[in-house]
Amino acid sequence: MSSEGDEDTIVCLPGERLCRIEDNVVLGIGTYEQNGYIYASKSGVVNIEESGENCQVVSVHKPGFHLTIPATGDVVTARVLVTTPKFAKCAIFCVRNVLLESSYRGLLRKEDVRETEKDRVDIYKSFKPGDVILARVINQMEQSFLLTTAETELGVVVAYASDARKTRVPMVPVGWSEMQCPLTTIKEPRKVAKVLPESTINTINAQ
Amino acid sequence: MAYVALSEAEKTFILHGVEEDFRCDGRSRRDYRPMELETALVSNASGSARLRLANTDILVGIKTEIDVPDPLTPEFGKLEFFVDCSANATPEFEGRGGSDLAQELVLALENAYESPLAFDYRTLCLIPGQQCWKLYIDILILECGGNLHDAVSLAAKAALHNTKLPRVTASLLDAGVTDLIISDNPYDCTRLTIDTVPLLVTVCKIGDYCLVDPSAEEEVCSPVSIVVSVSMRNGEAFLSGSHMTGGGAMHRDTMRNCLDLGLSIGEQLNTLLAKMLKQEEERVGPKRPKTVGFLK
Amino acid sequence: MLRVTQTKNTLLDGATIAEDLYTTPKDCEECFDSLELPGKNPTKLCPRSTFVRAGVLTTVRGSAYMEYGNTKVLAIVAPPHELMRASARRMNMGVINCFVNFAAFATGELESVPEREKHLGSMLTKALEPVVCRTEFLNFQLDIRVLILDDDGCLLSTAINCCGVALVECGISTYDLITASSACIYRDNVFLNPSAKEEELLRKHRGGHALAGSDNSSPTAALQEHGLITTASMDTFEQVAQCQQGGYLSPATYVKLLDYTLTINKSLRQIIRRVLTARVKEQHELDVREKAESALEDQRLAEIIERLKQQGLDDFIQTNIKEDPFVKR
Amino acid sequence: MAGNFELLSEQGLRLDGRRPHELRHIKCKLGVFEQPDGSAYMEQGNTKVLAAVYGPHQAKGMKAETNDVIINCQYSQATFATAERKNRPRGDRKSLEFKMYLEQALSAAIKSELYPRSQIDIYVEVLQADGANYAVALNVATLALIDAGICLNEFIVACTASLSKNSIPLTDISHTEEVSGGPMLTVAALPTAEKIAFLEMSERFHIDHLETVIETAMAGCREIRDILEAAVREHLLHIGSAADWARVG
Repeated sequence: MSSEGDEDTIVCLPGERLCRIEDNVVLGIGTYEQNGYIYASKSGVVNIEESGENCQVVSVHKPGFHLTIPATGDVVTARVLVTTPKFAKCAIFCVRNVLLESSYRGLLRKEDVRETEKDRVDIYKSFKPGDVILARVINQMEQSFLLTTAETELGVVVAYASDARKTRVPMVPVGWSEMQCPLTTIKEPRKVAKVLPESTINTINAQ
Repeated sequence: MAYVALSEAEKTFILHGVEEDFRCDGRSRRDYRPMELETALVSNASGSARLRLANTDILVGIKTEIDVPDPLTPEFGKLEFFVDCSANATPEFEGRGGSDLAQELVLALENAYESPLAFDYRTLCLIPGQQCWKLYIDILILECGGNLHDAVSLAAKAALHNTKLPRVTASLLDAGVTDLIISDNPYDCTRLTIDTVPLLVTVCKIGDYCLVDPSAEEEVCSPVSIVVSVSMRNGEAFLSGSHMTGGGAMHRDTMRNCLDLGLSIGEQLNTLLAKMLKQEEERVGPKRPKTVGFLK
Repeated sequence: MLRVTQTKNTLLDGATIAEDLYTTPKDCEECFDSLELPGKNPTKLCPRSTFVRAGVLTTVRGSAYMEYGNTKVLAIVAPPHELMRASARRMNMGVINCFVNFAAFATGELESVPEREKHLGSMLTKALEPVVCRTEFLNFQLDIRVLILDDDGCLLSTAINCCGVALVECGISTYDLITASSACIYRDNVFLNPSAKEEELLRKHRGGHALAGSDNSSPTAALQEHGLITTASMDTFEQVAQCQQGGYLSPATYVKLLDYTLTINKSLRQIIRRVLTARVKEQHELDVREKAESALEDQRLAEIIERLKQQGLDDFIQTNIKEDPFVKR
Repeated sequence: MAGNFELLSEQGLRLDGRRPHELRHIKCKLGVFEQPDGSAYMEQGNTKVLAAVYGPHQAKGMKAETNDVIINCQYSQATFATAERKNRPRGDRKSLEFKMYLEQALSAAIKSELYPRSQIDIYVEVLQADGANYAVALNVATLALIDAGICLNEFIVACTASLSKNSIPLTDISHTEEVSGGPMLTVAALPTAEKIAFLEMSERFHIDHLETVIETAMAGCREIRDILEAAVREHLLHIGSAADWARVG
């Protein structure tokens, strides 16, 4: 298998000249431009992808470990750490579908919790420490990422009932602003994300 | 360092000025900004100097102490540099804010003064292997308007020139105990020779050109600069230390050009400083010096 | 009259520390005599025997280990994280922090260790700044840690080389590969890749010797140049990333030493290239194999689902249940 | 030099030849530097102090929570300022104490209601210390604040005073007098309003003498105020001469 792979893989190292920049050749990840040429900025395998009308994206794919930093616009998974009247502090542990090695700090301000009626948002009625949320990165501040959940698909996905029992039971969403504990049937307010249940995704895939 | 925020247009303007050899303040690439020098203005210090290079203001005070020489170099005295970035220069330096910059300057100076050919440490020797002078060169940065390395080294050299070490006579008592008698007559003192003391010259690369004495704005525009320590010996320029700063890289040939520029500027600067020190000496005269300080 | 009475210095009294080798100028002299003198113009411009390996640690992502002769260095690059101090922020640039530590057994003299660690750290930061694409991690800091296991000279250059490999291994974008080497001149002898003994001679003695030849009585006598130069370069664009020099050199000697180190850097680059290419190939193969395995797994699952669809759920369960041998029929 | 050193000679002159009520020679200048919003330099005898003022600007960090003006001072002393070399320019107990006292005294003078939620930084750098360091630092800080155009209720000036063996009060204590013993009193005052903003005392006085010593210090304050005022006037005329103010003066 590897012998067959060897023939069409071009290994490159940082600083290696890959090709000339032309109208239909675009820089992908792991590359940079200098004096009209494309150079690699990472070690890895050169990847040329066709995209759209005879446009080629030259990128370098690094095998093994990927370095992922949340970028503006990425959907991230984060755990709420602290809630205050003005903001909630979170730890981002997953970017898109990549699990991070170490978490990054995220900050979710009160104004960015939902799209409408921003002035009536109460952080305490939207998140509790320990919740797992889906959020989008809107900006990078000096010491943390600014997050937003102002979309239907964003918000709390996993939350545990806040009573002091030892067995932590994940709550079930009932509506866009409430979650219910299946054991005690107590409802708690949350900014719930509208997530398609996993079973439906599976059946969709299977069909 | 105090950060100067520049827009792209401003940067381009500076860049074009450098290309035309006509910088924002009207200088050519090889010109220095006007300098003011005053020595002997801190009465508590053995030697002092204040240098103002346009907006960069440096005050240096030298204090002396008697110490034991290093066993490896029994004939050498000691120098110790200390840089303090006063919060007067910028609020960022408050508390320990300036310590990184101070550390960088101390390292550059220590590196430049390391060689005994650059600074003759033997002049600080009292009794070889037993007693030597230790000079504390305390540098205070009061305002920074760019080109700190050059200004600091100029001020340090001027302060060393101004330093008066009291004459010391030793008498050997029995059982190897030495008694040092330090003269308390302020006019009975020795001076240091500073001919070979190095000066730091920062050569800044902006665009494809090299220039000296960058202002704070020009420093922001420069991707890389090389700090050359130039020591004059028998009329020839020698390098007593150099390093690159700024986070950029340069081609070997560019580097050589920068080096050559730095050396020739260092030579001129040395003559200029010698001239200024002589003028200063004449101004002060044999009478009691009258300090102007910051009252000018 | 102010009198300063100094009792006899016990340290200089003779016997107390005389056992310690290398403490007086005479020892330096002897040490110098014991050295193999390479002469004024070195003939072989090549690095020492080098061993580099990327990815030596399993728990940390970007690690590299390098042996340069007897100098052994371990470098670790952690993924960038948020700035610790807001004040450290630079416009449009990430911040690099280098921390150098000596292993407790790395060096004989412990006194100067903290100072040397600090100095090496700041020099290393300066050398690595040009190579890293710092615009890619704005408002972040990149922590690079170096552990020195064995010190036999060329510490800074070996650390730069090792960090260069670790950066690539961690997947941090860099403009080029960075290589570094050092050379020194002492009493008219050019030492390439100086050993710890040679470096120490230079540093401690501080060219005390140089003065002997240049007494004021004979100003025409040749000057004893001395000095150490460490150069880091990036060869794709023939850029010098850092060139740090100490001592006392004439410009001509400086350029001569610079060119020596640049030549050595070129050959070091070949070694590092080989190692990194092998590393990429190795990891690529692993990736390919992993992909093939997961494809196989997917295929198996697809087959099961296919069967499930054809047979219906009950049937499927029936066919998959093994008969319980302990149940009586 | 122990405490039983006489501060006044038989002729009624002090160690440096001054009369008991005489101040040391004061020289000062406003606007020494370009970068700060306000700066000043002052020599009082051999005590030389520089001050720079930045602000008012937006308060930084957690301090921004309050509604009042934040006055942030830093007192540092050059390592070569004293006869004995100091290792640290700031951060020791003495300079932290002075920093606090400066903040206390200056907040009495600054019209704080004009600068809500703002911060004013005052950095004082002692280049040469020869007694009455705090007093000179405060005086020069006042000048720097004026140069920065920050509204003050009035000049805040400080002066030191001491008492000689035969109960004659002395104004403006020099370093030699400080170390030769005797009580020392530092008063920071708003002279026109005759208010004392800060008072510090070392060693003991007889309570009967306290009033006369304070009065001496206050007299010193008034005298210094006049000198500072003249300096400010002169500076303003100098600055304003470009705008043809000089004729108005």
